[in-house]
Amino acid sequence: MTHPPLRVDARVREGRAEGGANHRLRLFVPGFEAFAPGQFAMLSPGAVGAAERFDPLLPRPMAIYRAHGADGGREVEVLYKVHGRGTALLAQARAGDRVRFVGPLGRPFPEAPRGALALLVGGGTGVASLYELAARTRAASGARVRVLLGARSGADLMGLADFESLGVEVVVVTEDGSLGEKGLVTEPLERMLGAESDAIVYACGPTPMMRRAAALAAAGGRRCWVSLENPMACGYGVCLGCAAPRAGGGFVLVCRDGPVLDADIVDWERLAG
Amino acid sequence: MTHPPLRVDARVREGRAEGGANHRLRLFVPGFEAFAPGQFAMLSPGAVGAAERFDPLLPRPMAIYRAHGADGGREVEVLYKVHGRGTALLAQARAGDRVRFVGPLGRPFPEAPRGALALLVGGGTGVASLYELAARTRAASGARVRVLLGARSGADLMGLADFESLGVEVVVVTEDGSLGEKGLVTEPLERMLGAESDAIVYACGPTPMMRRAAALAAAGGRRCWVSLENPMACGYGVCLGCAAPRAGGGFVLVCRDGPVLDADIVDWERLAG
Amino acid sequence: MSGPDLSVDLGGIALRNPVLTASGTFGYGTELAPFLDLRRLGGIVTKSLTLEPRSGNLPRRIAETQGGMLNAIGLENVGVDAFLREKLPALHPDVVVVASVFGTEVEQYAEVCERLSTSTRVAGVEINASCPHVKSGGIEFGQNPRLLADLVRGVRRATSRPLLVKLSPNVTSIAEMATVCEGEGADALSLINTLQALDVDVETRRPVLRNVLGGLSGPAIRPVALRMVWQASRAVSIPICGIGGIMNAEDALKFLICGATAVQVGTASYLDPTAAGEIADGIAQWARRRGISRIADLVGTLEIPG
Amino acid sequence: MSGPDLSVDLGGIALRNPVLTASGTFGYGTELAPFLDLRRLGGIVTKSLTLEPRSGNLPRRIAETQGGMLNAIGLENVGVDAFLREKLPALHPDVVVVASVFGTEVEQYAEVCERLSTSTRVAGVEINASCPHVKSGGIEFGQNPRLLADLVRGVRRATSRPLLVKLSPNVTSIAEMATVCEGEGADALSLINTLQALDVDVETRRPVLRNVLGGLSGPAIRPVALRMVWQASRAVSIPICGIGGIMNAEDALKFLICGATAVQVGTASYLDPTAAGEIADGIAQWARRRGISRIADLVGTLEIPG
Ligand SMILES: Cc1cc2nc3c(=O)[nH]c(=O)nc-3n(C[C@H](O)[C@H](O)[C@H](O)COP(=O)(O)OP(=O)(O)OC[C@H]3O[C@@H](n4cnc5c(N)ncnc54)[C@H](O)[C@@H]3O)c2cc1C
Ligand SMILES: Cc1cc2nc3c(=O)[nH]c(=O)nc-3n(C[C@H](O)[C@H](O)[C@H](O)COP(=O)(O)OP(=O)(O)OC[C@H]3O[C@@H](n4cnc5c(N)ncnc54)[C@H](O)[C@@H]3O)c2cc1C
Ligand SMILES: Cc1cc2nc3c(=O)[nH]c(=O)nc-3n(C[C@H](O)[C@H](O)[C@H](O)COP(=O)(O)O)c2cc1C
Ligand SMILES: Cc1cc2nc3c(=O)[nH]c(=O)nc-3n(C[C@H](O)[C@H](O)[C@H](O)COP(=O)(O)O)c2cc1C
Ligand code: FES
Ligand code: FES
Repeated sequence: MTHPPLRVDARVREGRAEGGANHRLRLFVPGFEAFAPGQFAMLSPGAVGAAERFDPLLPRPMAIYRAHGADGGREVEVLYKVHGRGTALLAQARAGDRVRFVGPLGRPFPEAPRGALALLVGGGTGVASLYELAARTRAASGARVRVLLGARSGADLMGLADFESLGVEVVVVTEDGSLGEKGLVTEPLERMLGAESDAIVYACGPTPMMRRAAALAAAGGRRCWVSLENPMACGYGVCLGCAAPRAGGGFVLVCRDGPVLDADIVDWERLAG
Repeated sequence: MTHPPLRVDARVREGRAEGGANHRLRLFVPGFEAFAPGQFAMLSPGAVGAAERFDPLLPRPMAIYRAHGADGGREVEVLYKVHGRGTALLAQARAGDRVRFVGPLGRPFPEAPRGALALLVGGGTGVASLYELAARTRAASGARVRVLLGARSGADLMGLADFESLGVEVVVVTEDGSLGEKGLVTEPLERMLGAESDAIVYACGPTPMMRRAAALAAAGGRRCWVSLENPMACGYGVCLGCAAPRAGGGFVLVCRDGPVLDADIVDWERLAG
Repeated sequence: MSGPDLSVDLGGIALRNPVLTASGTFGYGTELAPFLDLRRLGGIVTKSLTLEPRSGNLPRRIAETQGGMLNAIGLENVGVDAFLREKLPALHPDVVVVASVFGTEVEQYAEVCERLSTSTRVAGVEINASCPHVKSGGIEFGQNPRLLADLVRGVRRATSRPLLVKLSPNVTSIAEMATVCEGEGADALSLINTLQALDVDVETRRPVLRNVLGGLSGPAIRPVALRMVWQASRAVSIPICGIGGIMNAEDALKFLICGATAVQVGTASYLDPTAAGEIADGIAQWARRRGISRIADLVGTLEIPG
Repeated sequence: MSGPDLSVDLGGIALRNPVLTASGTFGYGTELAPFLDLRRLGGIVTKSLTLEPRSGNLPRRIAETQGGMLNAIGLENVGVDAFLREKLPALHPDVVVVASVFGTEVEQYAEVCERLSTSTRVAGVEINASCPHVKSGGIEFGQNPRLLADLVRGVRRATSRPLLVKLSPNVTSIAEMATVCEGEGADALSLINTLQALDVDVETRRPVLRNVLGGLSGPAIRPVALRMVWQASRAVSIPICGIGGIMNAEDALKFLICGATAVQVGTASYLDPTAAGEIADGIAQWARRRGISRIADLVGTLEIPG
């Protein structure tokens, strides 16, 4: 189920640094009703203020992390990493600032089939796309969920406490071994796919991680959904900037046909990154 | 006496709205020592932050209103009006923000001769250039000072309380009569020039006001200094953008030869505005 | 009290207001349905259409620059037939649709124009002249007066619909190109398309865009676009549609003052899907405030100080 | 530990690092004394000099745009003689000085070059080709290959100093113009000058600049400048000095990667009088971090994906 997108000026409730490059933004989004796990919004850092500001020019795509009830709208949370100029400027947002919000956008993660084990594999900023999926799968009757979170180091990991408070099983993997298992998040994934015959994979993170998750799932004959993070200008299907190569030729639009895509339809060889 | 200019990242201590379009900015400027009345600084709103920001691109010239002692630098105050994009963005500055500061720049107001009556005539944003001159002339032995402040309405008037607290005579004139005398600030100037034989005029404000002040002074054979507010890109003499037509042909650079100029060397006919 | 008259005539296309959307920045219009009633606009210009569907360039296709963006989409589009069959019927009949046309040879352009002319829903065609002419080894039709003349002549024969030619800004003299188009029977000119540009990733030492070169759009190019519109408007007497970095009503009004009869909003729609509608409304408000009863009276009123 | 070798040879001018300042944005160098030790720079390029002093255009001469600025200074300068007499001696002997030259006829350019060549302090001359050729009714020397060839030929005869030609970006093919200059004996090329542009005040319906047209500079034009430097560097084998919107070391490195041997910093000095020095230092730091021992090895290393 998807929800019609809004274009609205959201108000910053709080911007908070959470260690490493991680930041959390809480926005009040007037008129916002609901979203489905995996959907995203386009946020314009700095566009809206006493004077319009065009640096940075383009809005930034960000997963909707979660939303809380509120009157006449909802409070929307976004978890992000400071990466380049846009996110660095977003990190300067303070309570009371306004941020243009266009969303929810894109196709969400499909629900896990009854009885299946949902393996949610997140790396880097991709972790933010999985929280709501974990929460809803946990709440759904009959589904089982396990979350695999990867990062370079423990300090880089996003949102761990939130996932843990859901009461789902969380496996943490860091490249430097500073938290949880040492290695790549796809290593426990490989073990679990070997052990669990009724698993379904949901992956979001760096392209090499998703490529590997897709290959492991395909090798084991398991379904795999990935959520791609491509550069976007519009987020709603008109610029054709977010194209990802489709298996068999041509392209899909990540913002319109995704961001969640069946891993089988992605041409992993031609996908950059 | 002028002081060598600094180029330094200043820290915002406070940004405050003061009614109408008026704002006050208090900056801590490391290494700042002293300035002379009429000197200005180039302020880059938003250039300095977690990420460099180029909107607005150019710095804005602002008179140094006054400076207070502090360790390893001084606290510099600027009084300004929100006019276009740059000042609107400056008005968003909050405590802790950094603003690039290049100054003090330009030639200051010459001191009033002993025994003379200094008539300080300010209109609009020009008022900000006169505060320090009023303060120092008041403090100097043997000089007399009277301040004439003009604005559209009482709410538009800048810094009135500061001038009054100096203990100098302040004459307020508003176009709508909402505060002080109704009319133009050059009307009391005309009366005073008629009454006082040993007057010297210092004027800063809209071009028509300065043009009129210069004409009145010239007609009465009084010396008149004006401080021009021309668009500037650099503030230190390299872009040649701030040129003002010189009487007899050619141009002066407002940032280098001014902003304070002998009214007689300005070609008031060719001066725009 | 009736509002100001915003209607303009763009080379035979009657527009209820002077604000269109620019080709390639508004899809086929249908994508905007959740955000904007397209009847608030003067009209829309479609993504450039080719004879056959095209799948476009490998990513990365877009990048941000200061005050602008680069794109090298590679003219991905559904093709003229699918457009006529699937996209056009989905639009409300009151929406004025201008079809943008693209090809690598004159014959392709002409054929697409012919097919478009079979539909009464197509109010006009806009020829995208910023396309490499295959036989000339990459030079754009719009960069060479002779190629441009051939192109306009060819499409003029193929359609009696209002014919707009969209000019490339990557030329020494926009006035010369404008004059060529007028001479060959164009009904109006659209300008400007994107400025050819390049950005580089210092870490990888590669171009940011996979296609190496891309087109620069957005507010960064607006002063160049205004200059070209002004120069072109003094060289020809056919109407001009001004394009380039229009972000708000004030920007649009600048183009009208410089001689544009209408404008197209491009990159701004990415930042805000309602931008074109807001700009149309903003023009109406401005005209009302100023007591301007006909917006067409504003066109070309730039006052040059003596 | 010795730092990276930043020295480059710009058409016979030995520079200690690849960062110069751009003509018209740094005065005659002396104005910078309170802020910057000019010996931190590769060199400086002076405001363009004419035979006789010029007083320039009526204000308003500058305006801000998004990501850029417009100027129409009108080439105000002290004239070549006053420059040699008063400005040049005031600079520290270790500062490399390139003199920019401007005229409305070839003979004027040649005469200014001759006078400059009398001073050993002038390391090279840079011909500003973005000047209207009076006899051709306003077209710039740099916009017409024949006029440009005449100009370069004329000044080449007048001086044996390293000769840089600064190209106008307002052309269809920068590669063609670059080739012309190389053919006539230029030692290096500087590009780009400003893009011709216009901005309008909607309230007064007048151009913002008194001169109507102005030149656009600043970060807005950087992607266009990078494109032109890359295209020119593939067309000629003489070195190129890259100019346009360079605000920091990363921007400068992009130009080197695209084929520029050195760069000039323009508008950035207005925002920050120390900008060019910071950029030179930033390049050194970057090279050190990357283990690059000779910055000249970076020039033209743009990798084009297959
Ligand atoms: C559907 C979707 C959901 C996302 N959700 C999140 C999230 O929840 N948290 C989070 O931290 N990040 C998320 N991202 C990635 C995020 O959009 C980028 O990190 C961000 O745009 C980088 O912007 P910047 O200005 O910091 O980087 P810059 O490199 O300065 O950006 C320059 C341009 O490149 C684009 N860009 C650069 N990197 C990326 C990238 N990885 N993905 C997309 N565009 C990029 C920017 O949008 C911008 O247009 C998501 C991306 C997509 C497509
Ligand atoms: C020496 C000097 C001292 C000044 N002191 C003060 C002061 O103490 N308080 C104050 O409120 N104002 C002062 N001004 C005027 C102030 O610089 C302008 O109001 C301000 O630059 C307007 O910027 P903006 O972005 O709001 O306007 P915009 O119109 O958006 O600015 C666009 C461009 O025009 C320039 N510009 C526009 N109007 C002016 C103007 N009147 N003067 C100079 N440049 C202008 C801007 O600097 C900018 O480059 C001073 C100007 C000068 C030259
Ligand atoms: C992503 C993108 C795709 C574009 N595609 C086309 C196109 O298919 N045909 C065309 O004529 N112009 C195309 N353009 C150019 C725009 O129509 C417009 O001329 C240009 O972007 C300048 O306007 P702007 O600054 O308002 O965006 C495209 C521009 C962008 C940014
Ligand atoms: C105010 C101003 C004055 C300029 N004057 C000259 C000049 O006299 N001669 C010249 O060759 N270029 C002149 N230029 C162009 C610059 O040297 C440079 O080519 C251009 O500004 C692009 O670089 P930038 O974006 O770094 O500023 C001037 C530029 C500006 C902004
Ligand atoms: S982001 Fe514009 S089409 Fe997908
Ligand atoms: S502001 Fe640049 S010379 Fe005066």
